[in-house]
Parts: sequence; C-alpha cells; structure tokens
Amino acid sequence: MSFILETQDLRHDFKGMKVIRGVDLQIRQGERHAIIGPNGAGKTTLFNLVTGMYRPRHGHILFKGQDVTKLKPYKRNRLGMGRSFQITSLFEHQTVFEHLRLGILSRMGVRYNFFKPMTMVKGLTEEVDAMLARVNLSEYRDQWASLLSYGKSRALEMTLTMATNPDLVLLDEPCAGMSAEETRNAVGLIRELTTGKSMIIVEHDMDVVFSLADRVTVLHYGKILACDTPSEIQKNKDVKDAYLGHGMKKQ
Amino acid sequence: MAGNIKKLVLGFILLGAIGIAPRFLGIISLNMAVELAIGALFAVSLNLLLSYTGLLSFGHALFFGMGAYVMGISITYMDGITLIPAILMGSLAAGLTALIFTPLLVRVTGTAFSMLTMAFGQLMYVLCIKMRGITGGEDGLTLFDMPLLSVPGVFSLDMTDPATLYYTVMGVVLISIGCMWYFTKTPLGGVQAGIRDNAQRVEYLGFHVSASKAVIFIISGTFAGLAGCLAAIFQQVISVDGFLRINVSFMPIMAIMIGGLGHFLGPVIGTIFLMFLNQMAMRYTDKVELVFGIVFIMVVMYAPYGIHGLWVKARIYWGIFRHRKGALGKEERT
Amino acid sequence: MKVLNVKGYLFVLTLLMMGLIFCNNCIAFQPLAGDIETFNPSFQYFDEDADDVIKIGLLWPFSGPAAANGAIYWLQIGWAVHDINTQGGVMVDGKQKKIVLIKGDTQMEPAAAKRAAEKLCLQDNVDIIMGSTGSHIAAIGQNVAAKYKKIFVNMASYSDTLMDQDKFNKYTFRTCSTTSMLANGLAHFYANRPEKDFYILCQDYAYGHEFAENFVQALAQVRPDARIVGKDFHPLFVKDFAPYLSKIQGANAQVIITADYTPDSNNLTKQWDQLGMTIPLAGPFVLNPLALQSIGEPYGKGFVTVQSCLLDLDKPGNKEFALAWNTQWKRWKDPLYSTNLFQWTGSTLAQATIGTYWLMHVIEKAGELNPDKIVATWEGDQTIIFGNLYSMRACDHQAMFNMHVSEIEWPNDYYEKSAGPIKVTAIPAEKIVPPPPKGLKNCQ
Amino acid sequence: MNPATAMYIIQALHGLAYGMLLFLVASGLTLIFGMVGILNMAHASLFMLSAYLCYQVLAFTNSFWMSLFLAPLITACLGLLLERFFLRKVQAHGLGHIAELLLTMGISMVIAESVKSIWGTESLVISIPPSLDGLASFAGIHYPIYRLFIIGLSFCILALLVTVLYKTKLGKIIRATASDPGMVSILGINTPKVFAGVFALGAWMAGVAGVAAAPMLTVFPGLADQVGMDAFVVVVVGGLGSLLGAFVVSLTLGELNSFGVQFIPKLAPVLVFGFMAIVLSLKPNGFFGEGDH
Repeated sequence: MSFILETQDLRHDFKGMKVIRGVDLQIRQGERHAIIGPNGAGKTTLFNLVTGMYRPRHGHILFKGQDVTKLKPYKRNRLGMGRSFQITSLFEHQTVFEHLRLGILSRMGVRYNFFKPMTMVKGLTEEVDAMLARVNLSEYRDQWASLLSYGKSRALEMTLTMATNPDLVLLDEPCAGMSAEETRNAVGLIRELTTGKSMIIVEHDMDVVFSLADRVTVLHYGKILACDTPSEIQKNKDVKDAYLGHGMKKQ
Repeated sequence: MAGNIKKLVLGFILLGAIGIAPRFLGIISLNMAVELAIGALFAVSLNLLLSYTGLLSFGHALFFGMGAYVMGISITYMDGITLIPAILMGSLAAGLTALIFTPLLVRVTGTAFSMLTMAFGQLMYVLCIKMRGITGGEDGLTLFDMPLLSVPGVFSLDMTDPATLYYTVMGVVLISIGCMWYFTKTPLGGVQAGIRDNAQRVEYLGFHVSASKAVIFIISGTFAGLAGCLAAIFQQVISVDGFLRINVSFMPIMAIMIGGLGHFLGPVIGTIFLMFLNQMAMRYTDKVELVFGIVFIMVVMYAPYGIHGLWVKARIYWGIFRHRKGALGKEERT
Repeated sequence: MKVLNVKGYLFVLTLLMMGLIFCNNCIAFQPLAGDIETFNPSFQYFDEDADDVIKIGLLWPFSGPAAANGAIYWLQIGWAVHDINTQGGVMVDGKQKKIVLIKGDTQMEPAAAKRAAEKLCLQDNVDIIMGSTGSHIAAIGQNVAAKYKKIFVNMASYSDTLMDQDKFNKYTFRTCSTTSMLANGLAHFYANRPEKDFYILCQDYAYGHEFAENFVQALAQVRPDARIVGKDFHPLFVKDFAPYLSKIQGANAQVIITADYTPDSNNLTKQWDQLGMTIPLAGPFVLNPLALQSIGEPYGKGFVTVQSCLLDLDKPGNKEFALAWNTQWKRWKDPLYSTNLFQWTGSTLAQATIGTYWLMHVIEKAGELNPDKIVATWEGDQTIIFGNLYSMRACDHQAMFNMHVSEIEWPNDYYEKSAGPIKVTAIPAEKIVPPPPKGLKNCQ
Repeated sequence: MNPATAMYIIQALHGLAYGMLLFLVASGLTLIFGMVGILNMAHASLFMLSAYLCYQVLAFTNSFWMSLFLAPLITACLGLLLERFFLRKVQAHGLGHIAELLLTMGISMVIAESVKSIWGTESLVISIPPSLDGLASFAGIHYPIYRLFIIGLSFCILALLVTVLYKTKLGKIIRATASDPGMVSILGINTPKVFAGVFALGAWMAGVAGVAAAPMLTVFPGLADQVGMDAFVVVVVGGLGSLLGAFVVSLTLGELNSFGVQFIPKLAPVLVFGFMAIVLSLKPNGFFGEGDH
C-alpha cells in the first residue's frame, strides 16, 4: 500500500523542551485519519511540522514519496497539501467571494499575473460561484468575512482550504467551539468536501473523530501511543490510561 | 451600475477640469498643481505598500531620490541624452534598487520592516553626501539646461514651460496612478490584499508570499522613482535635502493617514489637504509646524481613518438622519 | 480772503519747487541717518499693496526647523530698510519710494523654495529678491529670478560654485563673501604669526571641504613652512566633539582651524573648554558671545576670527554702526532677538544690512527699477559703507572687499562676557578674492 | 603614561560618557515600547524640553541640583498627561503603530514650536556647575569631572532601574504586565495605571538625561532631532523593548563613535546608519529583540 504522507523519526523541541519525540506516522492514500491525544501531547506541533510552519530538529517528512522536510509551506501546498487553522484564519477586509477567488487563483496557477484583471481570468468567477453554491454560502457572497457568524466563518475556513484542491487535507480542530447542530453541519461539510481525498484531522470531540475517521492515532507526550481503527482504539487499555489515568492522577 | 456611471461621469468631469485648468490658472497655481500631482504619485506608490500590503516604509525617499539622482546624473554626464531615456533610467534604477534590497526586506514585517527601510534610507542619505564627486553633495545637481522631452522627428516638449510641464506631469501621473489602480485589480493585487490581512494564510494557499511582496515592492519603488524624476524635472535642482531626507519619507505617510488609510485615493486627498494647510498656515503665521502638529494630533485623535473615514461616517449619519426623517414622515402620515 | 488764498497757494508752490530743486542732493539716504531708535525687528509691518514702493522679496526659511536663520536676516535687512524708509525712501523714477519687504518662506526645502520664489516673482510682483541660506536653495532662487528677469541678490550663501559657469546668470549678484575669501583671509593672517602647525576640523559637506581646501592652498603659498598636522571632517550637527578634540590634542597642533557654524561651533567651543584645551580655535564663527559666555573666564581669549567686515571698531563709520546697534538690540524683548548673540555685530549679523544699503545706493544711481539698468549700474560699482570699500566685479557679479582677521581678547571695551577683537588685521581684497570662474563669457 | 595608552583610555571614556547619556534617553524609549508598544517619537522632545527647563530652573534658583530634581519631575508629569489624554485614547482606535507614530510626531512638533516661542531659537547659555567643573587627574590622564559625573549618574540610574524591575514586587508586576496585560488585569491589577507609571518613568529618565546633557551639549531647538535619531537607532538595533539591548548598543555606539573618529574619521558619518543597516539585515528584530510586536 502506498502512503501519501509518511514521517520518519520526527523530533522537535522548543528551547530544549522536547515536544515531539520520534513520531513515525503513516497516512494511507484516501483514508481519513484522526490524531487525538490529551492536552500537551504535541498534536498541534506535529501538525505544524507536517505543514511546514516549523522545521523539525530531526527526521524526515515524505509527501507522495517526496522528501518535503525542508520545503516552505507554499511549496507543500502546490504539491497538494492543504490545511485549515484552529483559530479561524481569514482575511478581515475581504468578502467571501474574494476569499475563494484567492484559493481558486492558486489552484489555477495564476499567481504573479499583474497584467490581466481578475474579472478577465477565464472561468475564475464561475468556479468561485460554483464552489459557493456547493457549500451553501452563495447568499453571503459579497459579505465581509469578519461579519459572518462563527459557524459560517468556520465553513468558509474549510472551504478555503479545499479551494486549492489538495490531495491531503489537514484540519486543525474544525469543530472546536461549535454547538451540537453546527458540529453536525460541519461534519457533513467535511464529508462532502473530502470525498476521495486523504485527510488528517485533529479533534477533541470524540463523536466527530469516531464518526469521521478510518484510522486513529493517539499521541501521548510526543510519541505515538497507538494507531488503529476507531473501534480498536476504544478498547485499547493504554489509551484509556493515558486519557483517564492521567486525569485521575491529577485530580 | 448606477454608481459606476456616476463615477465615470465624475471622472470625465475631473479629467476635463484638469485639461482646461491652464486656461484659468496662473503659473503659480499651475506649478502648485504640478507639485501636488507629483506628491500624489509618490504617496500613491507608498500606499500600494501601506494600505494594500500592510507594510509601513520609513525609507521610501530612497526610491524617490534614486530616481531623481540617476536621471540627474545621466543628464549631467551623458551628452545629448534626451529626457525620455533619462526618466526611464531613473525609474528603472529605483526599481532595481528595490530589487537589490528585497531579499533583506521581504523577510521582515511590522516595526522591523519600518526600521530596516529607515536604516537604508538614512544610509543612502549619508552616502549621497559622501559621494559629492558624483552627486554634488548638499549643493546637489543643477539641471538648469533641461533637455527636451522629445522623440526625434515626432514631438519635442520644453519642460521649462509651465503649461507644457503641467500637461506632461499630469499625463504621466494620471497614467501611473491608473496603472497602480489597475494593478490592485489583477491576481497579484488580490494576493497583495491577502498578504496585508493574513500573510500566513496566503502562504498556505500556495502563494510564495516573499516573492509576491518583492514584486509589489519593486513596482512601488519604480513608481516612486518616476515621481522622483518628475520632481527633479520640476525643481531643476536635485539635492539630498529635497529628495533623500527623512522628511521626504514622512510626508507621504502623513498624506495617507490624513487622506484615509485603506483607500486607494486617500493619499491624493491627503496630499491636497497638506498642501492647502501649508499654504494657509504660511499665510497667517510663522508657526507652520505648530499648525501641522496640532492637525496631526487632531486627525489621529478624532479621525483615525482620515478624511475618507470622516466622509464615510458623515454618509452613515446622513443615512440615519434621512431614515429617521422618513420614518417620522411616515408616522405623521399615518 | 481770496487774496490770502492765492498768496498761500503761491507760497506752497514755491516751497515745493525749492524742495524739488534741492531734492537731487538732499534726499539721497545716508546709512544711520534715519530714525533707527524706533526699529524693532518683531514689529515690522509693510503695506504690500501700496503704490510707488520698491518691493523686495526675502527668500529665507521663516518657518520650520531653520526658522532662526530667517529671523536673523529679517532683522538685518529690516534694519537697513527701516533706516532708509524713515529717511523718506529711495529716489527712483523721480520720486521717493519706500521699501516694502515681502517674506518668501523657503522652509529650507527645495520644493517650498521654488514655490515661494515663484510667488514672489509672479504674484507679489517684487522688484528684487534677496536670499538665501543653503546653496541648493540659493541655486533655485537665482534660477527662478532670472527666468522672470528679477534681480537676485545673494546675501547668505557662500558656496564658490554658485557663480560658476553652470549656475551664473546676469541677474544674480553676490554681496556676501565666498567660502574661499574667508579661508584665504585666515590663511594670510597666519603668514606673519608664530604658529605653524595647523589642524583642520570642518563639517563634512561642501562648505567645510571648500573652506579646508582653500585654506590649505593659500597657506602653502604665504607660509611654505606651515604644516597641516591633521584634517578631520565631521558630520553635521555632532553631539560630542570630545573624540575629535582628544585626537587633536594628541597631534601636537598649535591652532585648530574650523569653519563650523552653529550649533556645531557652539558645541565645539563648549566641549573644547570642558576638556581643558589650550589650543585656540580659529574660524569665521568662533566669535559667538553665547558660546563664549557659557565657557566662563577668560571667555575664549586667544581665538582667532575672520570676518568680512565690522570687526574693527575704531574705524570711523564702523564705530557708529556698532554703537547704534548695541543700544538698539537691548530694547528688543522678543525671545527671538533678545539674546546676547545680538551684541555681535560681526559680518554674520550685518552683512545683509550692508548688502541692502549697497543695493539701494545702486538703485538710486540707476534712477529706475528696470533690472537691466540695475545690472549695468551695479557691474563695477564701488561704494563705501561703514568705512569699508565694496566693489562689484563686473564679470561674475562677486562683491570684493577686504577681509578682517583678529585674535580676540578679554577683557575688552565692547563685550561684557565674551572676548572680542581689539587689534584687527585687514587683508586686502586683491589678495583673497578668488579669480573669476573659468568658462564665464564675460570674464575672458 | 604611554601617550598611546592614554589615548585609548581617554577615547574609551569619551565613548562611555556619550554612550551612557544615550542610554539614559534610549532606555526610557525602549521601556515605553516594551510596556505599551508605543514608539514614542516625542521622547527626544521631552529630553530637549527638560534641558530647557534646566535652564529656567537655573535662572530662578541658580542651583544645578535643584534643576536636576525639578526638571525631570515636570517632564514626568507631562509624560503622564500625554499618556492619559492622548496615547491611551489613540491606542483604543486599534490602528497600530502608524497612528501612534503620527500622534507622537505631532506632539513633538508642538513641543518644538512651544520651546521656540518661549525661549527663542538661539542656543542657551548653560555652564557646568562650579562644583563639577574642571579636570580630574589620575595616572597622568586628565579627564573632565563633569563627564565622569554623567557616567556615574547613568550607572546609578541603571542600577536603580534594574533593582526596581528585577528585585521588587512592583518590578514583577511591571514585567508581568508587559508580557500579558490581559492576565495581569484579571488578577486585579490596574494595568492602565501600570502603563501610565511606566510612561512617566520613561519620561523622567528622558528628563534626567536632558538636565545632564544641558551643560555638556548645546541647548537649542534642534537638540531633540540631534540626540533623538541616535537614541532611536539604539533602541531599534538593541531590540525594541530590550533594556539590555539598549545598554549594550548605547555603549557600542558611543565607543564606535569615539574610536571611529580616532581611526576611521572618513567613515564617521556612515558608521551609525551602516551599523544599523547591517545589524537589522542580519537580525531584523535587533540584537536582543524578541519577535515582532
């Protein structure tokens, strides 16, 4: 089986504090993979290492068989890796339409053109509108992103990530802070958008994790504790200890 | 659509006014208009960085001066050169300077960017004084024998004639500002706005932020250089004080702030306001700086988005006022 | 009643006729003959719209960071204008015309300077423009003035290159000295002095370099055995001169030659004193009562100053001027003009006064305000003001006059808390005025 | 003593004296930036104003020590007012440093013009107080007492500052407020008061520097620009908000200045900005800067 993403003995530290202590992660082509773990397990750091925000102190990251350890985020994106952000990361002074337009531009590879106005780039407006319709954001087309409701801005966040049409999507707590209904909608949206793609999701909401994921990796103190199907993970004793025991001891 | 037509008509009226102005204005007003236009071009080029990319440059005079000096030097030391190649050399040199500095500048943002640009600007200022053999030191270069703006056999314009200078400068400035406006509508312009709001996100969308910034920086520098060339043609003396001093960098920032941050034509409004303020202050008092200081304080305190911000606010209040009036009217009727 | 009226009419007419006949001789103004006691630089108002006046535009920084400089020239020129106006004015076109001053504020910025010059020429329609501190500003001023055929009198910019082939035009005159004249004057003074080891400390810009070069050249001619033991050019507006001064102490110099002006000259003097130095300073601006007062006794005794005029207070003419000036400035209350600086009537404070008197003499001689007539009259003109002879070189419009150099002493009769000149050496003009610039048509 | 050694010592002392004076100005600036995030363009104007106040107090009381006490106090009060009635309001606009920059620049213009109207444009006569006048001699080297006094005074203030910031509870509060004002405010500490206090402290230090500089430098309306630019460079190169950075770079700049004059005078004008450009090119946030504000 071919892996779309593979990390080999990944290590990272902040000022000597070891956060990732040798992680070997393997994501299969087309699977939905969840990463869970108690607070401080290093989930977000691992995420940032994979997407290129930090450069790991040690180890390699292979994406589609290519070593991307030293590549900048924009290059990883061009290879087909997209990510969303835990804290909604949008453009304050731009409309919903303009957001997706930027994503589509990137997908089309129109990046440095300053001779042709955007209205004249072939198929651009149509594609954006189609995408808006697909995720039910058409009615907010010309509204500023900063004025959207929380649920809608999260939806825009995810749609924007998908606008560049990545093969592997990394979603960082897409459902954090949502109400039950919003979460249901979000999960639906994720399903809809990631059909046929590989996906890594970091999430605290176990319902989301177990309803979405094909496989689950449990991270604990910067190491992989277990990696298996959701049902196996639920039975795993180490995982229970890590979550509950840890909590018990503290109390 | 109606709004667009309104804007178009307004634009044509403005264009017409600019076209026939020399018939009504004296030389002084004409020259003031020229100075204004140059200042506006310079400020708009900076605004491309400030309002559209979120980069506050304290050293934009570097490019302004670079354009002027390279043009001046080529006229002084190259016999028989006409103005067009000299201007082209000037603006391209400014663009080239931007290109040279970009590897250092694109890495930084915020305060660090401002400081680094200021350092380079000041360094150029002292270097220009030091290289007095070429630049004429503080005395500067004099271009009293201004070559003609000509294409042999096609046309030839005398830049020492106020009306000709006026039309030429207005033409160049309008086209340049038009180019920059057009630029904000292109894909790179879109990327630029994205960088201003959230550079990290743009990077994760697959755009090379540093390279995009570099292109924008070079475009802005080139137009600043062009403004410098025009200013040199207008003043006929290129001196470090007039082109490279830190005040030269500050003036367009003031213009942008007063005109309205975030608006494309804010700097134009700001430049007009500053010029007007300077004239008024000079007429009534010797304490011009005091007036400027108080105005700056007032603007920041009470109109943080400048004149454009005030205008928007006024329109909102006007809307509320009309709405209330309308509501009242309805109430009375019922 | 009727008879009386006719008689009275005749009487008045006769008086008027007599007046007209005498006018040609008696109305010509004399320096210091006017009502100078009523002069106060802070309260000078002119009716810019009046008819039959001579309008003079002043191109100086009247606002902005260099406003102090404009204020000093406003005072100097105002003095001469007040003096002349209270005598009735200048005889032009058969009428006595008063002088009106109009400010053209350069703000020490080239763009503003050009705007101001154009406003003076076109809107205020002045007859003459005077200016201008800063050689780049003066260059703009003289260019604009020539374009509109106005006389431009340079009273403040020393740069030698201002009148060279590129920048010279026939409507521009310079009544102040050039940098080279100051430098040559100082060098000639040291021809017969015991000191022979010199250290040069000048500002690192055109004026400082020009001064240093000319001094070295002239010194080599008049004093072949002199040595330049060191040369430093410091940036404008140095905060701390101590490193320079300690370096000079180590170089065994006997004199420090400096062309610095304020604030650099003040800082230099103060820090010279703080380091307990004994090597005297020499230069055009070292005699500054404010700086010398702040260093305490003996208030800069032994410094050497070079100035174009007005140093020699025993000279007839000069003495009266100094006396009038010194009684007058103490009456001014405006903080701009009430400091001790103004007891210094040296050339820096009065060269524009002299220039103004001279220009008005020339206008009277020309009898009209036609610029070409004024140019023709001024070229080669000679006049004596306050006991000194001034002549205008015809070919490049540079004023020629003697330079005065003096070692300053304390105590002296003139300054209370500052050393002042007692024995003054006059260096004749022919020794110090540089040859006319090459390439000027008229000069060949 | 060997003249060469004496030269090295004297130039080093010159560098130290000017560097420490610079540090007095720059430390206030960097302290304010570190705390409130404001790049105060009017800081140097406060410095200049204090020098003028020193002249005025001298004229009334004829005592240098009195002016060393009073002038910085007045400056600090002024700083307090500026923070309370101007900067705090502008910070609420959320326009970032460009608005504060424009505001403080406006304030500096107003101060400069007021100074001109009150005291005129010529330089003021301020002599070194008799008790500190003259030269001190040791091992064949003569050095002005006043400059030694400046060095001593600056070290005293540095020691005071370090003690307050790192040894007292107040210092702990100040440092905590600088790093996380929201958290500290939840803990029941009046953060605006802390901000205002730090601003006043910075202004007070500018005031002390102004009085110390008045007899040594020339007091005229351009003094603010003259020293302000250097202080600015120090703060930027040292790392905005870093007291250690300001200290190290002030001394470096002072020594660079004096030994630059001694050995490479031709490059003296380029040195400061060249130094700044090189450092910032290599370390955009300055020597001791931490990230971006």
